[in-house]
Amino acid sequence: MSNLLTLSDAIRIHLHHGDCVALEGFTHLIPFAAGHEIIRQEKRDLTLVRMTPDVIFDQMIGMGCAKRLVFSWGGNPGVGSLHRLRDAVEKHFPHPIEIDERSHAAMTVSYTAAAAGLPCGLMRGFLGSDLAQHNPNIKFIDCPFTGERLAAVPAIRPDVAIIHAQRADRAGNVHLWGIIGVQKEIALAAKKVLVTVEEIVDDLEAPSNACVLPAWVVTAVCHVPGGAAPSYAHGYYDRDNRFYQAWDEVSRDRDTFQRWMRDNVMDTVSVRGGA
Amino acid sequence: MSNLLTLSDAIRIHLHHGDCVALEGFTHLIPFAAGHEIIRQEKRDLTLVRMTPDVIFDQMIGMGCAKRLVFSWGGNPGVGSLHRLRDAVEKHFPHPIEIDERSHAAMTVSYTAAAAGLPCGLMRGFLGSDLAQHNPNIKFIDCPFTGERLAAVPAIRPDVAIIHAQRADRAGNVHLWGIIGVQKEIALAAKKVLVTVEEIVDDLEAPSNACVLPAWVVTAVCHVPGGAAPSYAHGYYDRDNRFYQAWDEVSRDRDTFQRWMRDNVMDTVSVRGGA
Amino acid sequence: MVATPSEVMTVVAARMLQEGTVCFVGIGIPSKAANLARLTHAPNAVLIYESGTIGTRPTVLPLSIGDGELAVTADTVVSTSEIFSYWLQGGRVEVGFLGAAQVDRYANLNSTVIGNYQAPKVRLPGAGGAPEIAAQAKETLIIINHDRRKLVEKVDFITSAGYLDGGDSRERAGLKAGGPTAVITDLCVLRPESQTRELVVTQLHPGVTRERVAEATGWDVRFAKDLSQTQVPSDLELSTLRELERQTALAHSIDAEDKTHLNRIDSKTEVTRP
Amino acid sequence: MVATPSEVMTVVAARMLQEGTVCFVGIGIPSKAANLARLTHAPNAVLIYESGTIGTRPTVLPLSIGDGELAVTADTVVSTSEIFSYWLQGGRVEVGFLGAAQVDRYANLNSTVIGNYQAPKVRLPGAGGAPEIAAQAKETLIIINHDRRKLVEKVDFITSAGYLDGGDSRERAGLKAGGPTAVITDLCVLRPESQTRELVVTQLHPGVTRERVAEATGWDVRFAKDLSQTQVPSDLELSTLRELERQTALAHSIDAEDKTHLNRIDSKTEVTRP
Repeated sequence: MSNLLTLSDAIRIHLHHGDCVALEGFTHLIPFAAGHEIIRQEKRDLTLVRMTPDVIFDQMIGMGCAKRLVFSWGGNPGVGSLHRLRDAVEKHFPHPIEIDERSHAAMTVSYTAAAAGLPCGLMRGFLGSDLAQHNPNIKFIDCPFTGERLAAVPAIRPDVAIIHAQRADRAGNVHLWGIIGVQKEIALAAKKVLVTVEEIVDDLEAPSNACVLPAWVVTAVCHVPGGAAPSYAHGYYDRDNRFYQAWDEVSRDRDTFQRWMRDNVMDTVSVRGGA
Repeated sequence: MSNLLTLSDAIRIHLHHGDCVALEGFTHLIPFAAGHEIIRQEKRDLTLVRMTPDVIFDQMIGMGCAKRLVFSWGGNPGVGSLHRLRDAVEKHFPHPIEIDERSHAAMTVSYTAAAAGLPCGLMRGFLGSDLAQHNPNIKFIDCPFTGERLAAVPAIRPDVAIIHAQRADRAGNVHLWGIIGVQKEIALAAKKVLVTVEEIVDDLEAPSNACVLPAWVVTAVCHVPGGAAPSYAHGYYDRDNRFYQAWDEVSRDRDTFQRWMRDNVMDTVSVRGGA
Repeated sequence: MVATPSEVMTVVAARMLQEGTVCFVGIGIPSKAANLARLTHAPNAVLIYESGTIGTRPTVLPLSIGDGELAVTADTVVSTSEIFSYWLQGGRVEVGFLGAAQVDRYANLNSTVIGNYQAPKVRLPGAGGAPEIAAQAKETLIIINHDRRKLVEKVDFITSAGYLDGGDSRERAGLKAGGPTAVITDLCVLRPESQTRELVVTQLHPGVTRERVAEATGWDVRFAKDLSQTQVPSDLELSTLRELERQTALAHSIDAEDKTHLNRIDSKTEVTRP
Repeated sequence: MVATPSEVMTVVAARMLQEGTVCFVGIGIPSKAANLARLTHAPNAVLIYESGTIGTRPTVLPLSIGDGELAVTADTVVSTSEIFSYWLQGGRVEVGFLGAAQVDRYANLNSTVIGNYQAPKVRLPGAGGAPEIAAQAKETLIIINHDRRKLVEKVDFITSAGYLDGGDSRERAGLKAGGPTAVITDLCVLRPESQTRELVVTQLHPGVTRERVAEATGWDVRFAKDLSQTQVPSDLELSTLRELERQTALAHSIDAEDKTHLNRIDSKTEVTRP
């Protein structure tokens, strides 16, 4: 497989300080291992893009990777706040971060527009909402046929998109299934795409019309079993809901968070991919 | 199954003179049987919508069903012209028809916009092409972020969309696979959706992320095995390429065409659906 | 069986979901209410979650919006882009269930910040799918605990438009469809008055007084002339709800006190195959 | 083996497709040329058909753009909307192969009408995917039989933009990417001159004279200074092409003379299960 790399090599080679990087996965298939590798390699000044920042962005923000956050819902799903995100926004710790805040629908329109090679996308949205007043990335146009006022949002074209999938074959074709979120869109929207996978198989055996990314659109595939935990990988392992609950207390205090990150992420050996 | 009807009932109840009706299926799964039923019921003044009119629209136009044609490629695939379509456009026989001509990409944008509840959709297109000069349904806007000139096309929201699919289950959920074309888009774009199917099964056994239309968006399901012939139904029967070749000669002459339609469509018994 | 105020709120919300309705469901009490409806009087209600699952029939409640249970029990699973474009914006959703940190007199919702947007006192999770649900569902139901800090005169930030400044201001802003038809709290139900669009109390839950509602509301709340009483939750409603919660707790083995698994989990993240 | 002019045209077109290239393929000679390339020097060329098949490796040539063979041998099959949005407009296509009824001096293509648009002499099939392929592929290759009525001074209708009026008029019209890089006929290859963008003959097929090309071209065609000779098709190229055509004819059992099956087919359409 020509595009197979270890995760540490993939991040070192393809992600640079100051890049715009999207890590997608809608609760399912969140690329945690890749996020941890970014933290370990101490990438800085990143624009982090993700509809639902989740614990992985809480960790990256808390560890000082982020300059800017583009998102639509920044909570700990089913639990409450992301305390590191809040600390950065409310108290500027570890440093201030810029916020570019949209809605879910707007994020999907921005991804879709980028994947489709358009500079912007249209939607019905933001009428009456204060979000448009605080975000210059939300504008309005009139439909040239009906005159209806429509919201326009700019394409989001990250330097790097990172996703986790269930499988790749030896040629580097990627297949994911279940809740597929916006992974295909962000993969095709980005300039480079890194994919961590649970398994590398001889034959994808993907059904007709499945969510498949051909090898030639994927910059690198990394073999990282468990790479989505504590989120889940449909057909491989379940979401660790208790982790998400426990994260609330770990992340609430700056020192506890730092200690936990040191013991569980920084001091662990980098993931080594290999078929 | 609450939405199960015979094909003749479905067409009689749901399609009216003067309606805008789309029959989709990109070479694969063309709803021929439904088209024939429309011809038998002598529906008139229809606006016919289809990316690739194909033999089925040639037959409908030749039999006088069409007032207007919205399309992007009107040939007999792999063979040549659609003679009845040409006769209508060039010689106004059996009567003149209006032409609203787009490109494939523009048609998909119009369907997608309608499915997404938008009045129009954006694309990069028609720059330098004469099509825009002859079609008021192609306009241009400037991207509010980059200033780039983009084409806009209006949503196509037919009164009725008709598609053919491989399967429905007894609850009326529909599953199609293989070359799925724009069927999901047109089904969701239209006000009513009629689906003819090869088979009605107990369990769709559709894979995750397959092309499925839930029963509650489908107006009627009609059990019509062979309903896509002489086009094909993946997993059921092949395309009859010889029919398409032979159609060239049948359709070239007005009388031969009329005779063929009388013998093979008008005088046949209506299809009776039933599980 | 005697219902807690929270149980009454859930049951009342569930009752508002009619059989066969297509409902866009958020996580938490909306999801609990929608599934309670499905398990009692509305077995054919169609539940859509923003994660892309259509026609889900979860046997236990999801803890997150993208729970695997939602995918496994769905009629079909589509991309999140498609959910928002073809299904929500496409006008397929009849009822949207929403929660929020604040709701105001004109049913505007705030889930963005408490305080000033640029320098917030509390940074809330943000909009998620709410602005478009509130704009595009044919009808929106809001579920929120009754508290002066939550039911406020004016929200700090309009994340999702209700009736804006009241009257026809929603229509004038170009919002064609829907709007909130009820705010369901643990004390009562409020509905927008037809002309002013101001929320007024139309229904009191068992044992709740007008005084208690007035005290817990951040504006000078009015009561409808034909104020009604909430019917006490039936044994069936309550037992179904409690069984659903029991199964959910079992399935998720949720126990925030047990933190020993944290290390285990993370090492799972980092383990690789040789 | 001696190649026919049509075979030479196909082989020359195939040679222009480099190994690994992502190619958007139309039915007919483009499809034949692209698959010949795949079966000879470019086994990893990625073929995309507008019907939604990506990475197809047909063993026989499709007669229609949506042939089942294309789906079965593809890496993935997506909707036609997605093909045009994410894949073509998304800038993923390196080479687009196009045919047309007419091509003019500045490589503009007509597949719409001969004569006037409102009252055409001949109504052609129309645009299909061509305008966007011509606009969005990084490079376009045009395949057309050489004939004065086909290679014309000015097309009756610009369906797909080439270099418009020549010079920088394509760029001025806002067309950023691509443009035709070669017109391959059964007599020669024409390429746009770098400044004027006028098509000039750059390569003559075996046995073809300048006079013959000039005669068959609808404008006063010029010849490049470094005019080259097309290399004669190799035995491998020719035998691969002929085997592909033989297999294709077998698979499709194409025989336009046999019309007895017409009734059979139609009755199949109308038959129902009891």
